This record gives sequence, structure tokens and C-alpha cells, in this order.
Amino acid sequence: MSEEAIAIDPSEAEAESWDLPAPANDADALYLDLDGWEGPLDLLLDLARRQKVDLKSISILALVDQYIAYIERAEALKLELAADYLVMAAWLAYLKSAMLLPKDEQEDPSPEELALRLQLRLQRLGAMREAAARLMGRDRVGRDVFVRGAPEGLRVDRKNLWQCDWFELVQAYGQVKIRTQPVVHMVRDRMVMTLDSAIERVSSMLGVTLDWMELRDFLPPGSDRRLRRSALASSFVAALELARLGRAELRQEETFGPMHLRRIKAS
Amino acid sequence: MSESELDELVRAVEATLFAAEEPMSAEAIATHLGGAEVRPALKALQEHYAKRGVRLVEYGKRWQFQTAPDLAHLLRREREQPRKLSRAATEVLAIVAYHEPVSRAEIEAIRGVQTSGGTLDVLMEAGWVRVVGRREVPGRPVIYATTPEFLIHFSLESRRDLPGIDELRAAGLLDPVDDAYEALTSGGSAETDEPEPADEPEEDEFVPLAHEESGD
Amino acid sequence: MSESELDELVRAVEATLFAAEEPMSAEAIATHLGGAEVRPALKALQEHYAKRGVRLVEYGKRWQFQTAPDLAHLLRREREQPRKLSRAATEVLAIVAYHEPVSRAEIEAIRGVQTSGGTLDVLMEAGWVRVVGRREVPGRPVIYATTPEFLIHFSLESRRDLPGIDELRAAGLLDPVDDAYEALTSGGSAETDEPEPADEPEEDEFVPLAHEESGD
Repeated sequence: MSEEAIAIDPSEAEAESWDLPAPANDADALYLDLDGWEGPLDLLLDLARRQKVDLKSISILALVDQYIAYIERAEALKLELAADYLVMAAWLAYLKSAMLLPKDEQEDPSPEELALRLQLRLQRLGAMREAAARLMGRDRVGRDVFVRGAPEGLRVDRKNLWQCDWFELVQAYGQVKIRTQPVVHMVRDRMVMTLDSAIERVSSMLGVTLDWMELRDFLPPGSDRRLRRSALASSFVAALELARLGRAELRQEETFGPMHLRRIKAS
Repeated sequence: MSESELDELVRAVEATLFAAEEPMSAEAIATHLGGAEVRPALKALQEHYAKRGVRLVEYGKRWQFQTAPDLAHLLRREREQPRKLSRAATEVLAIVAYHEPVSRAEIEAIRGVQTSGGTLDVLMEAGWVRVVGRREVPGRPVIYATTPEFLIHFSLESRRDLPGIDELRAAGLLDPVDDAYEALTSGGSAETDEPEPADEPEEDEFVPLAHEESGD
Repeated sequence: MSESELDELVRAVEATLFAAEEPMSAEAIATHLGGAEVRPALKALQEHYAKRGVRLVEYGKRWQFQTAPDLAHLLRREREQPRKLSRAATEVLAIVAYHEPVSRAEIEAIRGVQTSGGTLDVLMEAGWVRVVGRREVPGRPVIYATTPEFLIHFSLESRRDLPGIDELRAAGLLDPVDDAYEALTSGGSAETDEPEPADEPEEDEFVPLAHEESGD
């Protein structure tokens, strides 16, 4: 495409000769086609096509006139036109008037630029329209060529191939054994105070005094955390047991506060 | 590979493709046949069937048997026609195919009219168009492209076979209007800096004309 | 009928039968093709395809293309997918191997954790474990043992080849390792049949008194 063909000079465009000036009956056909159009650009493109001219050399001015005339005719026929058609008509009318004005009075963007952009758009739409038609004309499956009507079909059944080796097997067994055996040692390691020994210890210490004593004072000395906790729990149960047997009484000032116990004198 | 081994492979490929419900890539055929190199067999079959009533074709890198196009008139009758596409759908399909990947806004910029979601849905339902990602511009619009099924349906080996695509590209008709306008007005000739396929359109700045006006 | 006319008819019959959704009688084909005499064409096609991967066959006076019988295995194939045996399954397999025959309850007692039925299914799918009978105790639980395939897969002459406890210890496989604890604590310590509460980790704040007492 050459620049000269694209650049639009209004006067030049006007001077172009149109092979087919749109006759009245052609225009009638236009509005009958209206349902087929999707938008203003569509209609413009169709108008341009009816001129049977290369889109590169269409006259925007001539197109504008035809578009506006068409819209007016359609309105006269009380056809409901989409707002876009009317907006485009107004815009084209504005463009036309701008194109007719002397160049130095024009604002940015210039009407030439707008007209050129419009033309470029029409070319692109026209190219796609044509490409779509050629695409649809190709050999299409189900219309021109046919695939096998009743294929047997291919089936692939997946099958798991499980993997495991000797070492993993033996190691797994070792781990099962580790889980179930060495833990026994851990229990033996653990120092606990049994309930029996706690009862024995608490009752013998209670025999020493008649004063209130805090439960913690009954615990055996030593720093092993777990033994202390075991001793505390066992001593607590021992205190309860002694209270149940009527050999001791319990006192606690507040919830979670220190627990005190005192011997009850055997009557 | 001996003559008879090739023959056996040819027979196996022939049977596989006859039985397949979908077109198959050479890789898929090879996998199905336990990893054999199937291309020589495909070529041999294609040659063998070239003039028969059934042909072996490769479209979109997938192979399938189909009837010869010149016999269409014999087979068409009593047969359900593929769903006729609306004009809007054919246009959108062409725009996607020739411009891919393309966003909806870009499609609308070319058509000058809003594209209803339904149109793209129809094309996606047909299996010809799919979403291939998002354009990394503000709004991250979804972008669309055609599928291998599209190529198969329209008997295209690849997108390069799209009718007239080279000419359209050379003429700059696949470039956005802005680029074309720049090329024209900057004095540079549009043709020279054209060869690269402009398949990565810049951000869509072009609003349909009517909307520009109403926004004034 | 001239040679080329026959050829054209052969092509037409070939395409018609290829595209047909059901087997067709010679009459139906003839009607479809405008009344031509199709039998010579059918014979020619049958001969042409006799040694190919696809055959033209006639059953009950109806004609159709079909995959060659010797290639039928191509229509349905198995694909093997390597998968690593899970740790739980490996443990169960090891227990079966060392203690067979064992019931599921016995496996759980040895493992110290519940064993899902799926684990044994996997081992049976792998072909390494099978049901060998029922234990004659209340409930008659199914008992499992390893298979000859198990010995082959693990290159064992017999189960006696499995290393004994002493050998495991010598190999360091019975040394407590961190991940053995991890397996325990994360694997849900649902000890069903485990009488020893032995494996309470240190962090456990609450040790039931009764147990401590009875343990003494």
C-alpha cells in the first residue's frame, strides 16, 4: 500500500469517480439487511463494499454522506436504530464538517487523522471479514471430509507397578521393632512415686506435728522434674486418701492455691 | 529397520489410527505402540492412502484418517451438518486465528462492536478457541488463541496455512490501527519494518469510534 | 465398467464405509451411491485390505472396516506406572514377611498403629501378599502371607534369607532414630492392640496415675 493511496485529501477524495453511485433501490436493500449488521462499522464497511472499490482508496466523505443518508432514511421509515448508529452518524457529520473547514482552523486530532484512522479500521475489519469467509470455505470436518463413523476406540488401562527394594523392606521392619521394643527401657528409666509409698510417707510425716503443713513440704527432696511431679500427684492422692480415712483434714484458701493438711488426732 | 518390520509397524499405526476416536500426535501413537519411531510409517501410510477414498492427514501436528475432500458430495447427504456458525462467531474466530493471542478488547477494537461473551463461549464450546493466559497490562485481560482442534476442523497444517495470512501480515493488516497510523504518518514506509509478526499487540488504546464520540 | 470408473467407485465405497456409523449392506451402499453395482468394488477393497492393519469384513451381509484380528491387542493396552510403595505399606509387607501367616489384627498389634484395608490391597495388587486362609479363632480372621513373586522381586531364595533381629541390630537398623519417633507421633498413635503404654513421649504433660502405679 502506498502512502498516497491512504492519505486522504478531501478535495481529491471528492473528485474520485464512483463506479456505482448508490441508486434508490440499492438503498432500500440496505435497510432490509439491517438485521444482519452488528454495528456502525459494519454498515460503513458494507457501504464501502457496495462501491466495489479498494478500501485503500475509498472516499471517507462519500461514505459519510451515504451513511448519514441511510440513517435518515431508516429514521423516516421509523426503524429503530441502535444508539451506536446514531452516535456514529453524528460523529461522521462532525467529521465531515471538520473536513470541509480550512485546515488552519482545525483542532487536534485533525479530521484527516480521524478519517485515516477510520479507514484503517475499515480495512482491518474488511480483511478479517474476507479471511473468515475463506476460512469457512476450507475443507471442514463433518461437511467436506469425514472421520471414521464408528471407531473402535483405543483404551489404555493404567496399572500400578509398585516399587520397593530389599533395604527399604528390612529397614521398615527395623523401625517397627524400634517402635515397639526400646520404649520399654524408657519406662524403667522413669522415677515415680507410687501411691503406696506416698501414703506411707505422708502419714508418717503427719505424725510429727499437729500444725498445718503445705502439701509441697511432703515431697521428697531432689531435683528430678518428673519425679517431683509424680510425687506431687501421688502425695495429693495420698492426702485425699488420708482425709477419706479420717486421718487428716485438708484446707485450701483459694482455687489453685497451696493445699494444706493437718493430722486429726485419733480419738 | 527391515522391510517386514516396517510393514508390521505400518500395519500397527494404520490400525491404531483407524481405531482412534481422536486425532493423535506422532508422540501419542509412538507411546501407544511402546515407543517405536512411527514417522516413517506415517509417511508410508500417507503415501499409500494419497489417492484413495480415505486419506491420512496431519493437521495441527495430529494425524487422522478422513475421507477424501473430493468425495464430499457423496457423503454429505443425510448427514448432520456441523452447526452453522453465526456471522459474528465466524468473524471472531477469524480474528482470534489471525491475531492470536488476542484479548476481547482487541477483538472488539477490530470489529467496532461489543462482542457478547456468548460468541466466545460458542467458539470455546466447539473446542476451537481457548484461554491461553492474561496480557500483562493493567486489568490483566484474558487472552485467547486457537486450538489444535481448530486446525484439524479446518484442514490446516498449522496457522501458517491460514488463507492469505502472509499477505495480510505483509500489508500490515494484522497490525493495530495505531501502529499502522504511526507507520503511515511518520513517513517511514510501512512495508520495510514489517516482517516480524506483530502477534504481541500493545495495550489496546483503541476504543470503538462510537464510544469515543459519546465520551466527549 | 472401465478401469478408472471402477477406481472411482472403489474410492466412493471405501469412503462411505469408512464414514458409516454402522455396518452397511451392499444394497444400502449402492443406494447411497446412486444405484451403482458395488459388489466388484467391495471385492476389490476386501482384497486390497486383506493384509493391512485394517480389514474389510462382511458379517451377516453387512460390510464394515475392522482392525485386523492379530492387532486387536493394540485397541486395549495396559500401561504400567511405577509407584513407590508407601512407608506404611512397606512396614506391613515387612511384618507379613517376618511373621506370616498373620491376620490384620496381628499386623496392627505388631505395628502399634491401625492399618487401613487399602494398605493390604496395595500389597495384594502388587502381587506380593495374598490371603492364605482363615485363623481358626473367634471371628475367623483372614490371614495373609507373601507370594513367590515377593521372593522373586526381593531376590530372596526363601523367607529365611531375611535378616534376623540380631543382624538388624548389628546393622544399626534397630537403633532409635528420630524419624522413627516422628512416624509415631505424626502417624497418629492409635494403639489399639498395644498393651504397653510405653511409648509416651517426654513432652506429654499428663501421665495417667493408674498406669504408673500398675507399672510399678
